[in-house]
Amino acid sequence: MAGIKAPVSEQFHSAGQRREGAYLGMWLFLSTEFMMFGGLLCIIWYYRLAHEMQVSKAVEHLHYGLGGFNSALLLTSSFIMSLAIQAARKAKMAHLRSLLLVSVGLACAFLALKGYEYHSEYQEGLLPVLTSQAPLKEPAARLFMGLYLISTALHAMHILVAILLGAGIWLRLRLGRLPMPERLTVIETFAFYWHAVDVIWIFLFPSLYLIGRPV
Amino acid sequence: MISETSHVASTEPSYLEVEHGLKSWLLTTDHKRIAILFMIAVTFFFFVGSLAAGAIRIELITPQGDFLTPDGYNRSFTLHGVIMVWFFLIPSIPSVLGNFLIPLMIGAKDMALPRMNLASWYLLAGGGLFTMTALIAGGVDTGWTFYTPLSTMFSHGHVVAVIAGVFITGFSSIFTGINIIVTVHTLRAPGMTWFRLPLFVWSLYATSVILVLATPVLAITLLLVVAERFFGIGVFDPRLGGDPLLFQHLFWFYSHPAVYIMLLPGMGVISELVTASAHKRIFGYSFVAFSSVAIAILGFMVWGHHMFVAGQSMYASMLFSLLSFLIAIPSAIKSYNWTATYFKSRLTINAPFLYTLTFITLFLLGGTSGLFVALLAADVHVHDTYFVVAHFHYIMVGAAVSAYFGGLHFWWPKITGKMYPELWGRVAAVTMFIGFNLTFFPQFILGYLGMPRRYHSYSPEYQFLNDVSSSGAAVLAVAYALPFFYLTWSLFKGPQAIANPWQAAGLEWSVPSPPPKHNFPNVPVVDFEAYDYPPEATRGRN
Amino acid sequence: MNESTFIKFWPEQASQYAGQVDWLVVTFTGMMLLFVLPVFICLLVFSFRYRVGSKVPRDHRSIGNHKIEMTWIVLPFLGAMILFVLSSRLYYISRTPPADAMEIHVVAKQWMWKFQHPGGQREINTLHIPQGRPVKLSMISQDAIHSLYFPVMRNKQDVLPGTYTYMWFEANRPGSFEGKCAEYCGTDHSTMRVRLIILKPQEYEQWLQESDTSQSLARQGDDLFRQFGCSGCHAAGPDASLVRAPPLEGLYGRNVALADGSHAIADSAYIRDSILLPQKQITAGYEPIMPTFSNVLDEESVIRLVAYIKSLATTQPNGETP
Amino acid sequence: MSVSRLFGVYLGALVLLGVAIALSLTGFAHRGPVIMACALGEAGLVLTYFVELKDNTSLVRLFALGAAFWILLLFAGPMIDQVTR
Repeated sequence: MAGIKAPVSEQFHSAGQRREGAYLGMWLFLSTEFMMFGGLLCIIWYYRLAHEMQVSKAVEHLHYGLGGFNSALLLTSSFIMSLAIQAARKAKMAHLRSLLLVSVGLACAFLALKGYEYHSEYQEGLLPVLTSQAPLKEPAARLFMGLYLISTALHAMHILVAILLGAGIWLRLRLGRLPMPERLTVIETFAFYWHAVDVIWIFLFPSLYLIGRPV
Repeated sequence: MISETSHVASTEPSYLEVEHGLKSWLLTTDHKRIAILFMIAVTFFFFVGSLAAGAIRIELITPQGDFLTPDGYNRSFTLHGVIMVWFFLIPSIPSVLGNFLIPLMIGAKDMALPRMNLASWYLLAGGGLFTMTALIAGGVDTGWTFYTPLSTMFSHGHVVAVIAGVFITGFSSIFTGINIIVTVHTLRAPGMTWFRLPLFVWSLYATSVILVLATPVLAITLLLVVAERFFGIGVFDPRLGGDPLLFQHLFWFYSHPAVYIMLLPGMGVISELVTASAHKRIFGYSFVAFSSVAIAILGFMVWGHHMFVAGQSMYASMLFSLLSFLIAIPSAIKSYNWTATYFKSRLTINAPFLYTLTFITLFLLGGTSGLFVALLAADVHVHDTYFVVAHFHYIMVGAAVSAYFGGLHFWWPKITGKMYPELWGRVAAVTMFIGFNLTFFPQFILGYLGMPRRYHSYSPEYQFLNDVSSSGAAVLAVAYALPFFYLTWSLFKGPQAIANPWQAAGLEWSVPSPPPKHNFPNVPVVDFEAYDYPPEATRGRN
Repeated sequence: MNESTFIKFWPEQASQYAGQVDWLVVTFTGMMLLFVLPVFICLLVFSFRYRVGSKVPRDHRSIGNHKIEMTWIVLPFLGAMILFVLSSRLYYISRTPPADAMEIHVVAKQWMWKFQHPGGQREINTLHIPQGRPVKLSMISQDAIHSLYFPVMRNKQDVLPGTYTYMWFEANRPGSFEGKCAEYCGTDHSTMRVRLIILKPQEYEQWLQESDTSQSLARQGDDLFRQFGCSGCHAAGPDASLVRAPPLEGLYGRNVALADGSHAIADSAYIRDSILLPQKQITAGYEPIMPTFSNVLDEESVIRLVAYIKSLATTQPNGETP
Repeated sequence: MSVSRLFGVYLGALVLLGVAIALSLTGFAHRGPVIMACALGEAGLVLTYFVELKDNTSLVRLFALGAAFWILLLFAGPMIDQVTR
């Protein structure tokens, strides 16, 4: 993920110009992420439209409680991340490091919970590929579980990358390699990525877990 | 016009001479050297793709299908399509000419993200070699379109490996796109406003928007094809609850705009070449500039015209047909404006001009034939026939490749510091025009007669036109081989080029040929419009 | 009729619709020439007249002209819109089969075409149709996507797995023509061709007689209906069994109330889905107990069953014919 | 931006999330669009305040939100086809 660029500066005239370049570059990269998940959401909604009944049978089996708690975790981590940016601006290094660590910890908790969710779905025979998918009979319902697995797994991979990047930045902060606020762009662009992954989840969660749940 | 030409005589070493050795090339972050790396890569892929095209044309000389086996033929056209689309046409102008010229044209020292630029090359070269190995060693017979469920359930071959290669190369496209957009936004020289930008920059900017926004949709679609083939998650398989038409929607959401990825940069090159050969400002600058943007946006709204007979709803087809007519407007604007620019000009006839003429002619023929395909009732007849094959070859080969060759000749002195042999350049351009029309015009007729595309054997009634086409392909092969030889020759024996051999306007001609590593000794200040030709450039002495 | 000519520049027509398409294409070509030829002529004239060395008035200013720009934007656009409307009308015609069309079922598979006539006659890679009568092809694929293409009719339609697609035409001359698969479908795609034989109506009747017509399509479906035990549950009246399943008499073409409160028209696609994916749409008031037949029946058998159920449409649920 | 303001935004997003989940469990007839509107609200809050798009130049805002337009196009095509088929 090409978020973090060291200041190769010879082509830039000023720090402001470089910062603008980093912002634009990062958002363009995140646009590609949005388009990719946008494609997935398009597929999910296309099948929701085509097979409303069968999809709702699959939705019934999803653990909305776990998913909802995970959503809250991600929102919290986004909030903490925005606090971390505030700390970085004021060069409160210790503060920044601990906030970053909390944020990364929350993301790890998200992954752990997601793993637990997969595990219980595996035991209920819901996950495609791995199980016989006994509770779901119709192809369209099984397909929806397949889409659920692909989109959440792809999202989890993005969370994993975010955790690794966050840990890397924490380490560089710890070693004093990232003086603030001079290298603010590094942590700012990283936070963009963090929030973008959160935003993607915000749309994935209701599209998969909530809509069409039978009462 | 660029006033000061004094620093041309500066003694700073050129970007080619400043460092030596393989490592200085493979680890370079200089946009000019990366452009050369791209040029070597796409030339290689062009050669491989052309070999496959040769095999196809040899096969089609006789109706029986006696040169290749059916599978061999299917693999040949798949190889031809995959290599030409993703490894030649898409990267050619943006990554070679765009990389080299954009910083020079906007007065910057380099691209905004130089390391990403180099990464883009490694992704293209690595992904390309990987894909090519899979295509040649294993073979894939799905066609470049990977239509499901054929590609997921019924195709035997290294589909997943090829998809992985294309997927990796997608990142190369995205990186180049991001880099160009960020560069144009942040690194314009003082005074270089948007409406002073050369039109080449406008069109590449629009291209990059498409690259960045369309490629991820292809990535996720191909990922789902792999999931279906490997894990049986049948997103596009009706037996598993999926819908093959959804694949076509997503695929063409990328692949139709991808046509504009191939064509828009060519239009940019032609806008430069037209003004340089006319020695005057382009007619209707803002119309040409905005038509690029219009194409980038409208290009995303017309993909359904690939699905008129696919089982798409009748009303969706009508909507897409209507939108397809709209996108013809910006293309028509460009052609008319280029032609109007020549009015009362002082026209230099040279190889780049001949390529320009080739481009405009073939693009108009290709574009109007595209309208037949957008015309619902006509498309029902010609869809998936050679008419369509002829149409998109007029656009992608006739237009886009001619623009690439024209641009290569025009900027060859700037890139290499050597002049190409003019006579040979003209011979190659004329041969290309003749060979191209001989190859592809008969295919319009073949298609209307009803010969479907991707046919290994065909009814004898189509043989005559197929033979004309195959003989044209031989001429075309010569026309493409010629520049390879004389341009290589010029590297060693060609006369030294001066800074501005064409008396063209534009910042890139104000620096020495070849330019020094950091392009401009001082940051240029732009206080002139684009194509700022003085009256005497047009009137001349004769 | 079908002389193999070495050189040919225009395809034959075998329907009135084909003539209309040709007319549209010729008109559109003329219009496009009107917009393109001036450019070619100007390019040639300008590059000769304004070449370096010729003594002509030149002007380095060319800023542009909004009036000219708008002219060459609006005129081609208006012209194209007229043709768009005309071609949409033709497209609409080609996609809406008339109600009285004779229905022939098509099953495509790698790499052959199978046709089933209403009378039960079956053909492979050859299709006999009568002249002067609209023929509706109801098509489905057993594997990849195919596309049935008859150049003489100027018509084609992709054949999809899992969904019926339709095409229709009315031949206006007898003859023997080639049809092809137009959607690339794997190794022997290019050998997947059809011989379309258009016969005069009385010749067609004769051909029907001579072909194997032991049983009509609906009769064949009736046999399958018993063979696969459908009659065990779906019988009405005196044979009604313990298992309660919706009666099929008079079902075809009716508006069916579904368990989720929605409605569906019982057309062939609905009946096909009900056989292969019985859980997809449950009729209101019935238990979802029907097993799926997707692994048991091939597409041709499904077509026969649908034909049988369709033949029950004229029978009332109580067994009387109206 | 003040910490208390950020905290308020955070609480707002959590409330929207709660509303969405609660709605999904009711039999309310048109809950689908409302739930998606809640999601849109959450995303709006995150982008406006956490990402501070409101304090950025309009160019950066355009780049961050531009993809939405193309996602709309991507949705429109297949959906129009599906609904009218």
